[in-house]
Amino acid sequence: MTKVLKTNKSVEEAVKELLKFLLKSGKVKGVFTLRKINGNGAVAYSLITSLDMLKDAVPLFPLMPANAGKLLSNLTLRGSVVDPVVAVVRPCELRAFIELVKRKQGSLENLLLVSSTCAGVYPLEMAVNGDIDKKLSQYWDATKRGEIVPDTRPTCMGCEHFLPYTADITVTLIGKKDIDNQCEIFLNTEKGQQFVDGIDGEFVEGKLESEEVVSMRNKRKDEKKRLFDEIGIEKFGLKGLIETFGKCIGCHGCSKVCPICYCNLCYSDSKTYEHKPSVYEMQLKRRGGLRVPPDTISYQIGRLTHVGISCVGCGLCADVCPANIPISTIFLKVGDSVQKMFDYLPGRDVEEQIPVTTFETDEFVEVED
Amino acid sequence: MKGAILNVTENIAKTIINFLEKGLDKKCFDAVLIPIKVPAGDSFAWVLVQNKSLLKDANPLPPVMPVQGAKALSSITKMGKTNRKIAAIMRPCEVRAAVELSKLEQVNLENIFLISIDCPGVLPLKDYLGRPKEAMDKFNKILHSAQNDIQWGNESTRPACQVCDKFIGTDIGFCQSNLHIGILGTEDKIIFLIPNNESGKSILNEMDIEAEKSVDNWEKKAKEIIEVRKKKRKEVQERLKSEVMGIDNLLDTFSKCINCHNCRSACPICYCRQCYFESEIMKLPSDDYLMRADSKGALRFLPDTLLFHLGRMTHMSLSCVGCGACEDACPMSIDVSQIFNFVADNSQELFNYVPGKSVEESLPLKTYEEDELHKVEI
Amino acid sequence: MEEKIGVYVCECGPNIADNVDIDRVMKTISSLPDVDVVERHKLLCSENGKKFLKESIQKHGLTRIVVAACSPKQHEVTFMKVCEEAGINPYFFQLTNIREQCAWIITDKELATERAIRYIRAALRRIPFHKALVKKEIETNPDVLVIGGGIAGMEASLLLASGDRKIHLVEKTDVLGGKVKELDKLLPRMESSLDIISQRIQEVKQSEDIKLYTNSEVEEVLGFLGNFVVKVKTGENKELELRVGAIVVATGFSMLNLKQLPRYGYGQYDNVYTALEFERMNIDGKILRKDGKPPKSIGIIHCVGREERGYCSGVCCMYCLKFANYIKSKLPDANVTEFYQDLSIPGKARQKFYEDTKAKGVNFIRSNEVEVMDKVIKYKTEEGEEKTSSVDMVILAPAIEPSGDTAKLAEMLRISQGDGGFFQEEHPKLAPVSTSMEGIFIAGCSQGPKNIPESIVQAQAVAGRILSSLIPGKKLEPEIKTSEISEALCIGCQTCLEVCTYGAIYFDEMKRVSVVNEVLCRGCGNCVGSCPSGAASVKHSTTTQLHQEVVEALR
Amino acid sequence: MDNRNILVIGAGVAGINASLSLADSGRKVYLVEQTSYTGGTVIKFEKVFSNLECATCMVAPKQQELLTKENIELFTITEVLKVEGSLGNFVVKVKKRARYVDLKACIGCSACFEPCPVSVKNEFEEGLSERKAIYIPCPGALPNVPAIDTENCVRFNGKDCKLCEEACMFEAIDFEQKDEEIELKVGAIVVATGFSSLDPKEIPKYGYRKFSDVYSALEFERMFASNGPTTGEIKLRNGESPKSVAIVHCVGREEKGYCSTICCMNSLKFVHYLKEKLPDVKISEFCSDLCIPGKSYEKFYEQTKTMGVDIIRFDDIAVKEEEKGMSVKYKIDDKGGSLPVDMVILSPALEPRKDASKLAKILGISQDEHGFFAEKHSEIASVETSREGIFIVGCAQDPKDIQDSVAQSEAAVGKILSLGG
Repeated sequence: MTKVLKTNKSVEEAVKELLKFLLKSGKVKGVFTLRKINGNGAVAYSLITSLDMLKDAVPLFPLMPANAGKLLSNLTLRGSVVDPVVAVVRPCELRAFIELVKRKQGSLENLLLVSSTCAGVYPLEMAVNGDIDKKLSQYWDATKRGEIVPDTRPTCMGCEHFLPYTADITVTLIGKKDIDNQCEIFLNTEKGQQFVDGIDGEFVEGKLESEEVVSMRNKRKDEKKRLFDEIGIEKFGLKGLIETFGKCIGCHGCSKVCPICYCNLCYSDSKTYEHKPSVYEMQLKRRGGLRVPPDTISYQIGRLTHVGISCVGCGLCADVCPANIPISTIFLKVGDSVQKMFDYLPGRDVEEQIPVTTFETDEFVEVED
Repeated sequence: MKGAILNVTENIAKTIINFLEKGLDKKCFDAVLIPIKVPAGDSFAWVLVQNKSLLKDANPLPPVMPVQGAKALSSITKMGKTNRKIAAIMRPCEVRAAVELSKLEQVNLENIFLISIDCPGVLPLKDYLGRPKEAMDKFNKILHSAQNDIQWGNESTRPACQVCDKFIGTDIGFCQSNLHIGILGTEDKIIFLIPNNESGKSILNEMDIEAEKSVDNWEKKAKEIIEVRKKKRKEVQERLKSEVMGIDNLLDTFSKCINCHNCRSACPICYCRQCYFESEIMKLPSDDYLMRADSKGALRFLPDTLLFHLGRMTHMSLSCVGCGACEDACPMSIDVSQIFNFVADNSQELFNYVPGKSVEESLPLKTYEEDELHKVEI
Repeated sequence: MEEKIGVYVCECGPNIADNVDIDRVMKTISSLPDVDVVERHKLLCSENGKKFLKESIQKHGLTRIVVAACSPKQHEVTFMKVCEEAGINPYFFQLTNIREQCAWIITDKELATERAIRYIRAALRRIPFHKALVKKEIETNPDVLVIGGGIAGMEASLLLASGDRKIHLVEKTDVLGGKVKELDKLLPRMESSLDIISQRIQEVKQSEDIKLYTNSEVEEVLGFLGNFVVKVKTGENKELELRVGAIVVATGFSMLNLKQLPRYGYGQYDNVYTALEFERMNIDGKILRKDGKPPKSIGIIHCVGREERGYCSGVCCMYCLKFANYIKSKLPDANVTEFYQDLSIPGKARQKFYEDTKAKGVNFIRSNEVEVMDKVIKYKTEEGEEKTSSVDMVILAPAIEPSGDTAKLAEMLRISQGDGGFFQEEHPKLAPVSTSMEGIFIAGCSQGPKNIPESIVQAQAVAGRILSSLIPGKKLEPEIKTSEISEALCIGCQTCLEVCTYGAIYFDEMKRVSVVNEVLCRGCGNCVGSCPSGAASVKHSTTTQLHQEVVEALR
Repeated sequence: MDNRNILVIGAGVAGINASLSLADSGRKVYLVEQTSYTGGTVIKFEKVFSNLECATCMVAPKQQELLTKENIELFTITEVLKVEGSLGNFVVKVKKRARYVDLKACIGCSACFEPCPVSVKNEFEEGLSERKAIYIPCPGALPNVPAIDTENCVRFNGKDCKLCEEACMFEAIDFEQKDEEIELKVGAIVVATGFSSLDPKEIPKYGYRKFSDVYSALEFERMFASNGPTTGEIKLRNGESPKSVAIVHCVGREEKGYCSTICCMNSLKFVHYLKEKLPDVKISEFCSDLCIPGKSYEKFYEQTKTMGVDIIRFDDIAVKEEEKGMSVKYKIDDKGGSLPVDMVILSPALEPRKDASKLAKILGISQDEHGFFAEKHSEIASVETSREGIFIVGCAQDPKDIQDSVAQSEAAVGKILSLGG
């Protein structure tokens, strides 16, 4: 059983109340959360230090403009935050951050991590004309009813890790009938409890793993299976890869937004991948023709091998792909299998060591040429 | 201006491909760089072809521009000249980008034979993916609309294309390919082969194609459309002012940016291996972020989004060829290319420099005239 | 290792203390993390101030020093010396200016104090990123290559040649003496030019420290100040390689080709001569028309081609006056008319010469439009009326222009051509004989049209620069704060090569990256400004250092 | 050469340049300067032709280097009394006047000026402004240390005033300093004493001092100088800004009998000065023959013409009284004209310094008919003199521009160093 803070406010208000309390009481120096910026409907993560600005915060807005894990890493890369900061993030973002911390790309120190039982987010393109606001009521209804929210991103629909594993504080959403006038905030850790100490509201005991959660997990599992089948295992032969990634335009946007791709300069963008004309001429001679720029597949495979083990399936890569390639589903599928191989779940626990991923050198030969 | 005339067999694309095949046969060039339909058939990719059989899926004028041709050419010749003669068939904006890159040592034009085609513009990539068939029909309609639609290319092409006034690969389009293919003013019965320079002429000679025919119909039509596009460009830019002028407008415009930097990855002119704005230097200690947040109450995260776009602008706008690749790649559909075009037009005019016009014209950055920039100083 | 940082605030007497609340500065700065020592002093640049600084540094074993005082222009060097004496690298020091940029310009004391604190914080922010820089020394070769065996080239060679400095004098033609050898008499004393020049030629030939190569040309020049490698193609068609420390370019001038200006009738009509042809005539002793008779009426035309070239050649007026004297001495009754635009006879001695010449009955006509027809000179007066004067001999004074191989040499030597196509000096006022390439000097008319004394002075000046900078056995200390280019980031666009005025960047074709020659680089930062990928940076002003400083300053 | 040390007389741009080069070569240099500051005439200019570079910015680094260079010893307010010996071992006696301010202690904060009760015309500013008895000639002068001029200081005229001493927090004022005579042993001497410009008063027809708004070139320079008396404002004596300006070339050329070389370019430069501050001002340049030799100058002339200036030729010229104001009357051949203007700028001839002949005697070198130091041979030995081991550079030898002066200074260095030793 976990300690739960119960308030008679809508979840959104409740969460903002919590943040306000933390900032006002000086328990935190800053609030890291989604916020409406520029008064034009645009939503972006922000680091908020003034109560006034907190007004525009939309902590639970169903959009992922960037993976907060990547951002938190950026924030704490050159040393942990000096004064406490509370961050409201989604479970997959949290897991990504944990993976990055394991890789020395960030620090948990002085961070109060707030998350929720995540109902998923809408695709970025829906944010272009602010269409999401129109969909909000639909979003919350489905969530209350403990159903998969329609039109959210495929990856979200098939996400079974919607319970935040290492959050200090968890806001429960899924299957909570009366989130409009009641909110249950689980205080999972000592830290979480200390921080909310002094806030008004009643404290009860509760269990995160509710029936609603369990049933939702099953629904998501089914959906995930459906997705994977849709992708189809045969696609992972060379032909499949070529078919799938054929339309890749090589912008490498997927790696730019991927939280696990934390390299400053991607190996595949480095000099190593710039070939002398003679190389092309040789290929030309051998095959009568070749695609340029080359190495499209080997880039994808390379990235797969690098991030697979830590892929949290946040879905951003697919979301930004100008060529609509279902990258995230593919990565998730491969990731899953690799992770199972080592019985490793990225971001589950900061103490959990990253398995040494080794690949046989001849494993990808047929793909390489 | 004089040129050769080829009768259209089947369709324009086929005619051009036959011409290229002939070129390969006659050893005028050893390979062709041309867009070819990808295996899944839902997009096009640049392929360097030597073996003619591969040309069956080629399309010299595809309905989309997934990768800017100059980038393809750059990946082949960045490290030096090719020993094989390559004919690259590209859209005028791609040719101009290639020429620009050659000044920046990212493309080596030696042994490259640039062929350009009248370009009606392209469809947004996203419109094509998924519904290739419909999109293809739509594009073909546009392609053949020149007779009745004086704009040539309508609202369904990319914004950048709709206002492009340099879509012709000859000096009237401020573009200098070796050989330009004219398809305007022909009722699609013929195409024109217009040599822009000696090497263009000599290739036609080698293929014993006589190039003394008049191309006046084509030129007349082309000039008409250019005028229309010029006008449209002006109008659009007038409208854009409000989006571009002043820091607040810019902040507003780029507020949706998610920092994926697809625009810079897709841009042919952004040739840096690592962008300065993705380098270590942009990663600050946490208390800096907090301090900056403090000064405004809230700090958008990641910060410096606008700084990136302005920085990119200062670095490449003088060489911007307005190809629209950036906008096509933007997942948030921000009017990147339109805004960059606006700035580029102004800064280029300042140095009266037209990127990609000719290899001889040296980059403003590399030259200095005492009286330059006075307009700005005052 | 953990840095120990010390901050020293100078009150500069009342200059800073009066307008900046030093106590508050001390308090704030002391409260900052990772500042180990904060001290103040009445006048840090004074003798006891420096002593105090040195001892304090050593006492606390500091590794990084920030001094808040006056403008770096004034005392940066002073304090860097102190750091050195205290045993830490002088580049681990940062001077921040709280006098000129603060106390002296901000009247509101509150504000000034705020600003001072800002500046110090900014300095503190950058100093951990400082790198130790150490002086480099390079061996040098004292020998000198002189290109051109004219009066300037010979003068330079003679002054430079000595036991421990060999001179390689490369002359394109088969004889020394250049243009001066083609003159009859020298101004203003009308001494025989030949006497003077042949004496020089003797000295050059006799000197065993001067190696002379006639009929020879420079083919290739590599390297830099103190260490040039030069390929010379000699008369015997041998290619030989010379190693020298400096290069003197004294390639002189050529005269405008009159075929370009048909209106002067040269080559069309008989008895139209160029200045040098007329000198020749006088050297041979007789002024005669083509028909062998002495001329009765002679027109001397100044400024031939001045308009076309866009500059005044400076010497023509005087030698045209000299010509009048030639004629008057040989043919007293001949009628001499000088057609000039503006008389350019600067200096203390020349006007007298002009007046004496005038006194000999020479006519002077000012006209900006002169045309030569057969036996007639047509000209427009200032009032614009057409006049003619009949002559049976015309002497033209063509503009002086850079000699033919100037462009080729400029490229070979990586020096630029300036106005009129002449070699560009490093600075039009303060460095007239050096070029943007250290170790390459220009003298005489290759730098711009000038008369004999000026050419000789320049040659001597070049000698002065070389003798004082390139001393046998003395090593060179190149600039320390040079630019560096990151191999990983350089994309090979070679923009930096174009904007580098010192030819200090070359391109490594194998690696496809630009590389800085630290001996030539002066750290001007042009490359940094033009590099799109942030690959180039100047030591001690690296992007990181500046970025850190600015971020803090903008708090 | 037995003695490798060098004496340089005159710390103008030529002298400074020679000293620095010689010091670079490892020679010990004694630099003797008559005034209390370095930089000579050049630092009076705001800009130099033809690149219009800021003159002080141009020389300041060299002046700074001079002060920090180890083997250069600078003697300010010092004159040469006696020169004996010959090439390789000259014995020179100089008189170093007391500055009464400690060069080391003073930081140039100028706190001492304000209390000084005396104020006299500032000769550096061509008398256009006043200075105190303790003073630096102009802001930015180097060494940035004031001197007390004993002629005007009340303390040195009987009164017991020490206001400046009290105002100084660094105990830099030292009334106990004494003039001293110093003996220097040197191997060679470089004379770089520069020129003075003809006082237009000597030629009445130009109306100099008769009309209040007739200025000499140097006066105008200071008027335009940003560190000058008007901080760069071009104003008539009545405070208004001029509407029409006449610039007159060749002032005193006839009398002197030579062309001073630099006036044409310098006068053209004034057009830029005027147009920069007063875009609508009407400018007329009165010249006889334009002397603009060299590769760059004509370009400057052409450019200047486009800025709106009438170039008017004259054989004879005079500034005459009008019922209101003045006008320039000029004749060319038998024609001529008259032009009313409210400001006239005269470009007077360059002439040898007043003390040239005195110094010539001390140095034992000859002068030419105009009084400039005479070179050994006008064509092939222009920096050498009749006395071996003594060299002349810059305008002390002949009117010339900065480039040629610098070239000569380097040439002297070349000659000296080539003697070896």
